[in-house]
Order: sequence, then C-alpha cells, then structure tokens
Amino acid sequence: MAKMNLLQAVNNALDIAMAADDKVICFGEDVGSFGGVFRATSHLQEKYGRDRCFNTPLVEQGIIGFANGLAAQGSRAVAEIQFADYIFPAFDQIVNESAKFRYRSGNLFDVGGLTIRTPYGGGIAGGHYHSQSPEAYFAHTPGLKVVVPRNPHQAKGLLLASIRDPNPVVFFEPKRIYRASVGEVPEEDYQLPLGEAEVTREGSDITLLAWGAQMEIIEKAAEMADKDGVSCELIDLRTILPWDVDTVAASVQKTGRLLISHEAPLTGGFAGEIAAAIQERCFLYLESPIARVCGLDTPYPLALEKEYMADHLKVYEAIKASVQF
Amino acid sequence: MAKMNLLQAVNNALDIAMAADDKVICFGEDVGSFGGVFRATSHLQEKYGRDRCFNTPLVEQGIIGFANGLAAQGSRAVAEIQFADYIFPAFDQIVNESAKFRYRSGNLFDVGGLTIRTPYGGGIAGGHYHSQSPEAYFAHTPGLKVVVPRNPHQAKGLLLASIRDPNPVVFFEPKRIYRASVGEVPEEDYQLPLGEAEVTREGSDITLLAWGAQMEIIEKAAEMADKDGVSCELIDLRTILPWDVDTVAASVQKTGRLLISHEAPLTGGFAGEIAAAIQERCFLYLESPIARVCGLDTPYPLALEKEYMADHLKVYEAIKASVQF
Amino acid sequence: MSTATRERAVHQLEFMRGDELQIPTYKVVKQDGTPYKGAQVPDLDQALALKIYRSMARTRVLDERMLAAQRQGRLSFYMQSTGEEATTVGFAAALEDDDMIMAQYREQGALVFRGFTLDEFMNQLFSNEQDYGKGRQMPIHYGSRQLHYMTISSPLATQIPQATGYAYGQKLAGDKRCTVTVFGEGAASEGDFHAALNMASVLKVPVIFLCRNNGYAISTPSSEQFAADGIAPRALGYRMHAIRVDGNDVLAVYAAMQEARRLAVEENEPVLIEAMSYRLAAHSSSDDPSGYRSKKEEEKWREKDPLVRFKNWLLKRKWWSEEEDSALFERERQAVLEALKAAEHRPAPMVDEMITDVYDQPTAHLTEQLEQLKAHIRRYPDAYPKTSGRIDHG
Amino acid sequence: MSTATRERAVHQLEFMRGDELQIPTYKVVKQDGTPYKGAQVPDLDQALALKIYRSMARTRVLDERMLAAQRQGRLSFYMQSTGEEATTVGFAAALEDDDMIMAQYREQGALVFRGFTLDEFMNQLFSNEQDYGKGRQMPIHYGSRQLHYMTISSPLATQIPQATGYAYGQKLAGDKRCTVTVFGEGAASEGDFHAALNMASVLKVPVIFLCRNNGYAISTPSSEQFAADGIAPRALGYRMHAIRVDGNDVLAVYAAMQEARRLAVEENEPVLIEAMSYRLAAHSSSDDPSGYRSKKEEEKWREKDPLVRFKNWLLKRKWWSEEEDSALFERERQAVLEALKAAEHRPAPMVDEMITDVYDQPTAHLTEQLEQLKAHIRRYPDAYPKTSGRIDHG
Ligand SMILES: Cc1ncc(C[n+]2csc(CCOP(=O)(O)OP(=O)(O)O)c2C)c(N)n1
Ligand SMILES: Cc1ncc(C[n+]2csc(CCOP(=O)(O)OP(=O)(O)O)c2C)c(N)n1
Ligand SMILES: [Mg+2]
Ligand SMILES: [Mg+2]
Repeated sequence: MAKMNLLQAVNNALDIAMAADDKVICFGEDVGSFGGVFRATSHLQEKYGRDRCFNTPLVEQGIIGFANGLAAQGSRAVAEIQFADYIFPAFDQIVNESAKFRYRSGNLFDVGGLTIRTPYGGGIAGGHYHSQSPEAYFAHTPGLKVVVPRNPHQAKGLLLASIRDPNPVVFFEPKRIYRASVGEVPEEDYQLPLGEAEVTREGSDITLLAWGAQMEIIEKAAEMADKDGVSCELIDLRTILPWDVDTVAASVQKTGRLLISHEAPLTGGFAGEIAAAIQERCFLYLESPIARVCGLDTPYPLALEKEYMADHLKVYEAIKASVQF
Repeated sequence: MAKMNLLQAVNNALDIAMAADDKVICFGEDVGSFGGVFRATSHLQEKYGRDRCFNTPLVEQGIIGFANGLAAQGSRAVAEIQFADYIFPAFDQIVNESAKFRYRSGNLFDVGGLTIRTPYGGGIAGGHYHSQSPEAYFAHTPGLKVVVPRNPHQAKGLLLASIRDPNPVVFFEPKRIYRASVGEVPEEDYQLPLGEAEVTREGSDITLLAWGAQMEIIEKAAEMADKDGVSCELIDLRTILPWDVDTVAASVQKTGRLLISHEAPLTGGFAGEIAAAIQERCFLYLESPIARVCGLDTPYPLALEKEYMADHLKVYEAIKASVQF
Repeated sequence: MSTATRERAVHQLEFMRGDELQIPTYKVVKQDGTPYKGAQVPDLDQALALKIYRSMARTRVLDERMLAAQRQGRLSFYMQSTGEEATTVGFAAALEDDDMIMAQYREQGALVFRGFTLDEFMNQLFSNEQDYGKGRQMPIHYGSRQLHYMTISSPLATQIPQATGYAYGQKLAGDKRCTVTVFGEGAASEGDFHAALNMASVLKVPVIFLCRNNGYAISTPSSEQFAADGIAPRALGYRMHAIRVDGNDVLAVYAAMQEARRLAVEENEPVLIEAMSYRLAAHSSSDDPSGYRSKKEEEKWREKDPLVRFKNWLLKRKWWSEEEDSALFERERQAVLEALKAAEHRPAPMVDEMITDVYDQPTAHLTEQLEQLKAHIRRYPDAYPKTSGRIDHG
Repeated sequence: MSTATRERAVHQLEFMRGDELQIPTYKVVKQDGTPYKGAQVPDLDQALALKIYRSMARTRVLDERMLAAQRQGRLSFYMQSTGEEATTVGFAAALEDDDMIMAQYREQGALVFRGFTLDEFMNQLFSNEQDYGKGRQMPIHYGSRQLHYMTISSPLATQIPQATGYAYGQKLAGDKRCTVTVFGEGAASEGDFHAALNMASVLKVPVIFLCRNNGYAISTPSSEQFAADGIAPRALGYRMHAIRVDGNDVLAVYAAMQEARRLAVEENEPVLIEAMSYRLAAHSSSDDPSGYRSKKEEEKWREKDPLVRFKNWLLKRKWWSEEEDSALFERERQAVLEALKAAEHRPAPMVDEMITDVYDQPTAHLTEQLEQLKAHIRRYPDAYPKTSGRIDHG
C-alpha cells in the first residue's frame, strides 16, 4: 500500500495500464511532456514515448473523433478532456458515435477500447466553466458507461476497470478533491467492478446516495444527523450508467427513506432518474418523499458558489425534513 | 380559420413572424430557395429575400454559433437544424453559450432572440439518426426554454411565442405528424403561452402526461381505458423547460395516479424529472407508483421500431397496472 | 519556441486571398476514351481494368434497380451514386484489400469492388435477419469487417477524425496500411473536417481524405457551401499534400489514389484528394431535384458519364466489346433482381436482437426491458407481426 | 451548377502542399523605433499615438500588479497579456468605437483603449456587487455593453462563429460597422473556427478574424498545434483576405486593421489577420511555464518588447520623453493600487442575484429555490458570510 492523492492514483492507474498493454494510448490537450494541466499524465510521455502519450491540437471534437477511430482500430484510447465543461464540442462524437458504434454495426465494429477521462465539479472558484458536473447528459445515452470515483483507491481501481472494459466509458474525476483526497492505495494492478454501487456505511433510518466529491458532503451530513440519533446508510453509486438499482432499492426497502445529492442542477439531473426508478420499486416502503439536494437551477456562479452548492448543511436539513415528514 | 397540417402551420407562423418584424431571420441547411427538406420554410426566401432566409453551409455548430451572434446583435435568429439527431455538433453552442449568455454577462448581453427549430421523433422508419427525441439533454440546462407542440394550432401559437420570447428556445417539431396532423388554425397572428401545460381532457382516475406526437398515443390509450371504465385526465406538457409543475401536481392530487410517456429512452429521460418532482409534491396523494412508458434503453432501431416505441398498447397496459396496483 | 514561420518581412501592406492559387484538375482520358496528349496513364492490366469496369457497371445497375424497387414500395429508402462511380470504384481499386475505408454513404462502388455480394447488399437494404447490422440502420448503411469497410453512420463528417485516429493506430501497429475516408463537399463544412485534417498533418498519419465534390449537398449548391475554389486549397492551410482529379475519369482517380497511398503508407504523409464530379440522381429517394436545379444542367453532366468514358477507353484497347457490355448489363440486372427477391422475404431480426450490442453484454436492466417487451408482444401478437411469430422459438 | 472551379486541366500527376506559398510578415518599425526602409507607416496623429502608448502602459502595469495581487492571495486568478499589448491595443485603435469586439480573454489592452476604467476592471476581478457580470464568472471575464465589448466566455472559439453572426446582423441593419473577433492560435484548432471563416466568406460578412499567434496554447507549442506555416494560409482555403503582421509592432497592427476594416465595412469582405507575437508571461496565474519552455527562449522575446519598440518610435518623433514615461508608469501604478484597494472590499452581490438573468424574468421555480435558499442561510448565517448579513435588507 502507498499513500496517494486522487491525482496520483489516476496517474498510477494510467502508468500501470500503459505498462501492461502496448495498446493503451493517452492523449489530449497538454497531456504530453507537460503531463496535463492537473499533471494526471505526468511522466507518461517520458516512460512510454511520444507515440503513446502526446499533446493534441486544441479541438475536443477532434480528440474524441480521433479516439473513436483509434479505439475502432483496436487500440485502448484514453482521451483527456481538460475540463468536463469543455466536453460539449465532443458531444456529437460521444452521443451519436461512441455510444452507438457497436449497436449500429451489429457488433462488426466497436469502440469498446475508448475511455474519456475528464475532471468535473465545483467548489474551486471556477465559475460557469470550470465547475460543471455534466454526468446526466451522458446518462441518457444507452451504450455509454459513466463512472465517478470518490477517493484515490476507488479512482485507481475504477479507472483500470474502465480502460479495460469493452465498452466506451466516460470517467469523471472529482477535481475539487484531486489533491485533498488522500488514502492508502494498493500498489499493484487491481480493478473495481463497474455497474456496482457500494454501501459505504450501514444505517437504518435513511439512505443517502451520492457519487464522487459529493460523497464527502453526505458523510459530513450523516455525522451531523448521527448526533441527532438518525442512522444514515450511505451509498456511493460509482457507476452512473448502467446504474445499480438493486443495491439502492434494497437499501431503501430497509430504511424507508432516500435522499440523493449531486452537484449538478436539480432539474434533469440524474437524481431524478433514481428517484423515479426507486419510487416505482419501493413504493410501499417509502415513508417520506425521496429528497433531492442538488445545485440550483442556474448556471454555476462564482462569488456565491458557497450559497449555490449542495453542501452538508443543506443535506443535513433535508435529512431532518425527511425523517420528520 | 383554415385547415392546415403541422408543417403548414409552422410555415405560416414563420411567414407571419417575418412579415411583422424585419429582424426575424431564418436560416439553416437547405432552408433557402428549396424551403427546407420538409418544406417548413417554403416561399420565405421568395417573399423576404435572400438576406432574411438563406441556406447555410453544412455545419450545425456554425449555424448555432452564427445564430447566437446574430441574436446577441439584436436580431431574431430562427435557425433550423435539419433533424434533431444532428443537433449535437451544436451542443456546446447551445448548452455553454445560448443558455448562459445572459447570466454570465449580468444581462449586459443576451441571445433572447434565438429560436432553434428542429424536427424530432420516431415512427418514420428513420433508424438511429432520423428518430431521436433529445429534449431531455436540453432540459438539464438552465437558461433554455424547450417547447414541443402537439398539433397545427399549437405549433403556430407556440412557435410565434417562441420566436418573440426574450429567451433562447429550442422548438422541437414532431415530424411523424408533420403532415398527418391536420386541424383548424386561426389565420391571424396569435401566441400560446410558454411554460404552461394544458389539460386536454379531464378525468378522475389517472393522469396521463406527454408532449408532441406522443399526445396522440396517450389519447388512443385513454380511449381504450375509457372502455374499461377508467377515466383518464390528459395533460400536454407543451413546455419541457421551465415546466409547469403546478398543473401536473394539481391533476395528480385529484386523480392520485400519474403516467408519463415519452419517445426517448427511459433512463435519464424527462419523465424521470417529472416523477421525482411529483412524488415529492404529491406523496400523500399517490395511490400507485408513477409509471413511465418510454423508449427502450437502446439506440433507436429500424426494423423493430414498432416493438421499440412507447405505443398506445404499452400505455394502455401501464394504465391498467397503475389502477390495479 | 515554435511559431512555425520561416519569417520573411515585408513593409508594404498587402493582403492576399489566394486568387493566384489555381488548383488544376488531373485528367487522363477524354470522354471518347482517348488519352489526353502527353497524359500520364496509370499502369493497370486488363484483369484489373475489367474488374473496375464490371464494378462500375454493377454499381450503376444496383442503383437503378433499387431506386425502382423503392418507387414500387418494396424498400423504404435508397441513395444512388449515379455519375460518381469512377470515383468510388477507382479509389478502391488503388488500395490494398485491407486498407481501411471509412465512407459517407454514396460509396457503394467501393464495396462492390471489394466483393460485397449482391446478397449482402440486399440483406442490409431490407433490414432482414441476415443484415450484418441486424436491421438497425436505414438502407444503404452498409459495413463489412471482412472487407475493411467501416459501417456507415448518418451523422456527416464524424468519420473524418475517426479515420485520422484509425490510421494513427495502423501506423503504431506498423501495419503498412492506410485509412481512406470519403466525404462530400457539403460534409467538408463540418467542424470535424477541420479537426481531422489538422490532427492528421500534425501527427503525421497515413490517412487519405477523399472529397467527392459533386456540386450539391441535398439542394445546396457548392456556391452556397463555400466561396473558395473547391475543397483542395484547404489542404495547403494544413501543409498537407493535395490534388484535384476529374472524378469522372476512373484512371485519374486510380492514379491519384495510388500515389496518395504511397505518400501515406511510406512517408506517413496525409493527403487530400478532391474528386470533381456531379450527383446525377436525386440526393436520395426522398428528394426531388427539380426544385433546385435544371434538367439542362443535369444533361450537361449526363454527357460526361464515367462509365461511357471508361468503356470507350476499354473498347479502344480492345479489352472489351459492345456485345460483352450488353451481356454484362443484362446479367447484372438479372442478378440484382434475384438477390432482391430472395432478400425481401427474409424475416426481420429476432426481438432478442433489440438489446444485444448496446454493450458487449446485455445489462440486467436491458434484459428486464426485453422480458417485459416479450410479455407484451405475447399479449398483442397481431400488433407486432414482425417478431411475434418467432418470439418463443427460433 | 456550381462546383466553384475555373477548371484548368493537367495530365501529369502532381501533388501540391503549399510549400511555395510563403506568407510574409508586415513590419513597420524596428525595435529601436526607426522605420524599416521604405516602410509604409500608418498615418496617426500625436494624440492617438499617445493614447495607444498610454493604453499599452496601463495594460502592462495592470497585468503586473494584478498578478502580484494574485500571488498575495488577494485575487483568485489572473491572466496577463504581457508581450502582446501591441496587438491588443493596436487593433482597437484602428476601429470605430462602436465596432463590436468579441475577444478571447487576453485582450484587456483593447478594453483599456476603449476606456474601461480601472474601477471597472477591479470590480470584475473581485466579483463584487459592482461587477457588471454580477460576480458570476472568473476574474478577467470582462464585458461592457457601452464599450461594445462582448463579455468574455471561457469556452474557446465559441465567439468566432458568433462574430460572423453578429457582423451579419450589422450588415443587414446597414450599420456600416464591423465585428472583430480575437482568438489564439490554439483556439483556431477548434471546429468553430472552420465554421466561422467558411460561413463569413460565403455570406460576405463584415467580420475581421484576428488571430494572436503567441506560440503557445498553455504548454502546447504551436509546432504541436499545426504543421503549416501559421494560421494565415488557412484563409486562402476560404478565399478570404489575409495578412500576417508583426504583433509586437503596434503600427503594423494598426495599419493592417485599418485596411481590414475598410475591406469589411465597405466591401463586406471578411479578413483574417494573424499577429505574430509571444506570450511572455505564464498562461495564467495557475500556470508555470518553466515546465515546458526555456528562460532563454523567453529572454529572446523579452528583447522584442512591444512597449519599448513603440516608445522608441515616439521618442524619435519627440512626441514623448523618458521623464514623461517614468511619470506615466508611476501614476499608473498608483492608480491601479488605489482602484484595487477600493474594489476588494466591496461586498459580493446580493443573494437575490443568484437567480436573476437565468431568464429575462425569474421563473416561479427559481423564485422558490431562492426562497428556500434564503431560509437556509438565515438558519446558518455563519456558514454563508458573504450573503447572510444582507439577506433581509439592502
Ligand atoms: C451532421 C449532419 N447534418 C445534416 C445531415 C443531413 N444530410 C444528409 S446528407 C446531406 C448533404 C450532404 O452533402 P455532401 O456532403 O455534399 O454529400 P453528397 O450527398 O453530395 O454525396 C445532409 C445535409 C446529416 N446526415 N448529418
Ligand atoms: C473549449 C475549450 N477547451 C479547452 C479550454 C482550456 N484552455 C483555456 S486557454 C487554453 C489555451 C488557449 O491557447 P491559445 O488559443 O493559443 O490562446 P493564448 O492562451 O495563447 O492566448 C486552453 C486549452 C477552454 N477554455 N475551452
Ligand atoms: Mg455533395
Ligand atoms: Mg496561443
């Protein structure tokens, strides 16, 4: 085991993947000799050469178009989009191409080797365009997998699994905790399963569900609630698509309550999908409405970021409202 | 009043808007002298000149980028995207630019004059790329309005309102019923309100909610249910964003049941948002889980389109399941 | 630092627009089949020449018959490539069989040349259970792994940067193979075009960009698509090798592609080829060009028929005769009709195929959706005739 | 029909790559302030020359002080334009005050020239309640309706097609005004660049595309951004007027923009100007260039300081003296510091501003979200110190 922060864990996963398989190729804006603006690809060009780790021109639609072709050819294309806010120029290549490549060809061709890594989320004084959490845009797209890790250990295992998964994966990295989240990470090669949520804390009164950097927030809120004698069960969804409805439903059938929290705006966010599916599965078990604590329905602000965010206090208040319903 | 089909109603609305205001400008692929591949812009170039109705080069991101600039300048830019399936290259210009233009500038600048018209939806043997219903991708984007008309009368009134609304609007036109939907349409200039749902049929046992071409489907299902003695209340949401939660909640508080149907895949579709919001507002009124009858979670198929679609039989079965819960 | 400039200073204000830049069109033979004076005629033997011609002929017949079938309501949709067969067959003929082709949708000539059978065409066109694409895409969205022909997808230009990526993989693998991507002059307006060419030239990738400039994108004439002299001058903006060829002259297309392939494979130099031609037919079976262009204009181009031109050359060489020609066309017509008849009655794919290939394996959630769907079809078998008969067996 | 070609046939296979195409750089004065021999020096009077110089000086000082303030933790983020002031001030000086500017983010020089006050800069940089942008975007995202300067947005290149659209509107309105959009050589790789230039040249729009080629996009040198000789050759692919200028020579930039404006406004001809310069500072306050380029390279460019060059010219003309220069810089430093101090303590925008401007009017739904938020802040006033104090009054 080694102590790593989340960035180091990502870097370590890429290093292991490239060492283990010549077909793994990393690229994107500034990812070459510089190692990426967050340094997630540090030293990879040095180790594996300019052919396997390189800068691209500044064109996201090109990066993912290129990556789709490279994956179709049989390589494991690991493309970085510098900020998730800048993934939208590549939206067509992802939603119309990556997601539908296998299906439309009847499995003659696929881009299963594709992984798109991108830092997402707020809380870093980034305003509109360095703060977005666009996972829901992708979660409405059959054919994609969407993964978000919450800490270094998860990041390494889930990224290795994503790179090797035979389906295109959009891998969102919680940049607010890139350096703040530090933990023990096995040095060896390991994978964590995609499509499986994890119960990170058991409890009996209410289920709190989140992913990525938001896990920290719901943990903090759960501790506050604990002091009030409210026992929270915590679930990290980990994979947003395809998502693990069974684990969530089992938990809600036990606790009778569900709160979902994400950073993205409320309306049309993925919490809506979860709430809809769970009210259907757990209708007779629910003791209060499923609560959603999310970003406001505005673009991401700067000066009033603190007010905007779904913080632990808002989650805590929502827990109270739910148990007192 | 005149008998018009939905396409004629759209064309008539554009004609009236252009006649009434010099600042209305229509453009897109093939919309010029040809009048668009569906002929929605027929004769507009003839009437208003090449400066105000013209072909663009084949580049959706350019069309909407151009439209954003034109709207910022003070024109009423009415851009056509030939099929909603091809709107994704413009996703960045819509989601990062149109939607945030006013907010980010503190109202110094805005693109309120922008309207994006685009035919959406399946049932026309179009396969993956001439069938999609991407409204949910836009409904997660504060700053946009998203509108879908169900018939010629609605199309004209809602399109005129959209063009004149001081906010950017994505206007989805149900192409399956472009010609099939025929009805009486006032010849004069009129507008129907954005942001308001409409109860198109009153009932007492269950609320059925849809929009666009799907309204026909739930009407047919409601007739079948009627024969079983189940009284359905029908609501056309009309505006997907911002949506009219009050009208829907009032109806569900009356009927105790809600079924939402849309063409797009289930997961991450807008029905999820509605279900999540309504279970919160109407928790104590709900007699059965909110049902969603939607497309399967696959890309849009061709040969098995009939099987894929959320048709009246599937809606009818879901009504029965809901009332028998 | 690295601003690419080999700086040369001037002190007078002078704008340039490239008007001096004239990109000529490479042509080998005239319409009557005689080579232009001093023309560089590519070296190809009779077998290959006839294979090319037969492929062009089959493409022509296929297009004619299938449009007719569409008009009869036997087929939902079709797209002809009439007038452009020299381009689509000629480029394929200059490639190795396992060079990758990533085309737009009007390149059936290349598939014919590579040996896609009439049955294979028909199965796709009729979305039947033998369609490799499992009946999921509209007619003309062919693909063949065996023939290194990427399945067509409707969104325009998306395949262009993909070709750059595919070729990058070929280069890294040391395959000595290239990727050819084909697209229209309309599609070249998309942002993906710019991305693809710039990336290819920076990354030195063995990819060939073949633009079919056929004058129209649906109803939009190229004069409303771009203001420049075609697409070829754009290559210079990327410092990429470029050539313009007469797209109705199969020998010119063949020769240009041969040399382009050499540049790509041996020197990792991407190349842009602009093939000048004309879309003689409607854009698709849904289109009627009389709304946007004149019969006269069409007639002018009909006289430049690429099949006639190449046939004339073959006749002059005595590699072919009018008798053989009539027999060939007759045979092809028969063959197409037979294949059509066989394919149109094959059943649709099983309902189970609805959820395969979304992922490598169906997820639990998809399996559940399929089971619900099957239960529903069993309840209303008449409403879903394509699948209900084979839902519980087969 | 309309394939744009003025056809010229050739019969030998020949590829071109544009290597013969050499785009020179227009320069007016040398670093020591003397004009090049025979140079075409633009005609500008002393008042304008000094206004340009003072704007360059203020920009330089602002950049220096604000980076220092960022380093002191008084500011979250900053971006310097050091080394590029001749480009950003020079282009603005050649425009009419109500020509529209749609810039990228490193063009504060143009804003200074147009009279954006130090207070206005500071209010934006400190996201306070007087920021026109209501504290919603990161520092340096300035905008001014009064000064016809479009609010900056972070996504690169999006403003380029927007400029084409804006200019189209100006043309239709008969304004006799143009739009200038500025962007980096990195941003020029985006698909939006291609879309914008092609549309502008087809639609004949009074727009000027000013590319600041400063050698880098963050860490990526232009040699990994494109393979061609800079950005200017791309214009020829759209049949658009183009010129390359020495971006460190304010007179060259001014002269080129003046003529470009004439072409745009009088002839509806879009123009591309490529200004060659160098990003002397780090990309932003978050960046450290020592990881990707040498001090030596930076030094080489520091010697080409555009302020020194223009000052030398002014000195030679006796329009300016070293004494005036020192006094100017001293005054500017003071003024910047005063404005900074005043702005940094102004309060943040009210919480009510959270929901304004999402739409022209707050929706019922947003009003409800705001009310809930206010109730929450009242419950935990200490957790939201920026807004809690002013939530029930003000
Ligand atoms: C992204 C996208 N936008 C629009 C369309 C609709 N469309 C299909 S073909 C076509 C015209 C293409 O013209 P061109 O590229 O010149 O090819 P050609 O048909 O002439 O062979 C259009 C606009 C599409 N398929 N994809
Ligand atoms: C669409 C998009 N992708 C990536 C970024 C991140 N980014 C900000 S500035 C920059 C480099 C821009 O370089 P250039 O255009 O040359 O301008 P310069 O900084 O040199 O002035 C990058 C990659 C962004 N803002 N927007
Ligand atoms: Mg064409
Ligand atoms: Mg730069």
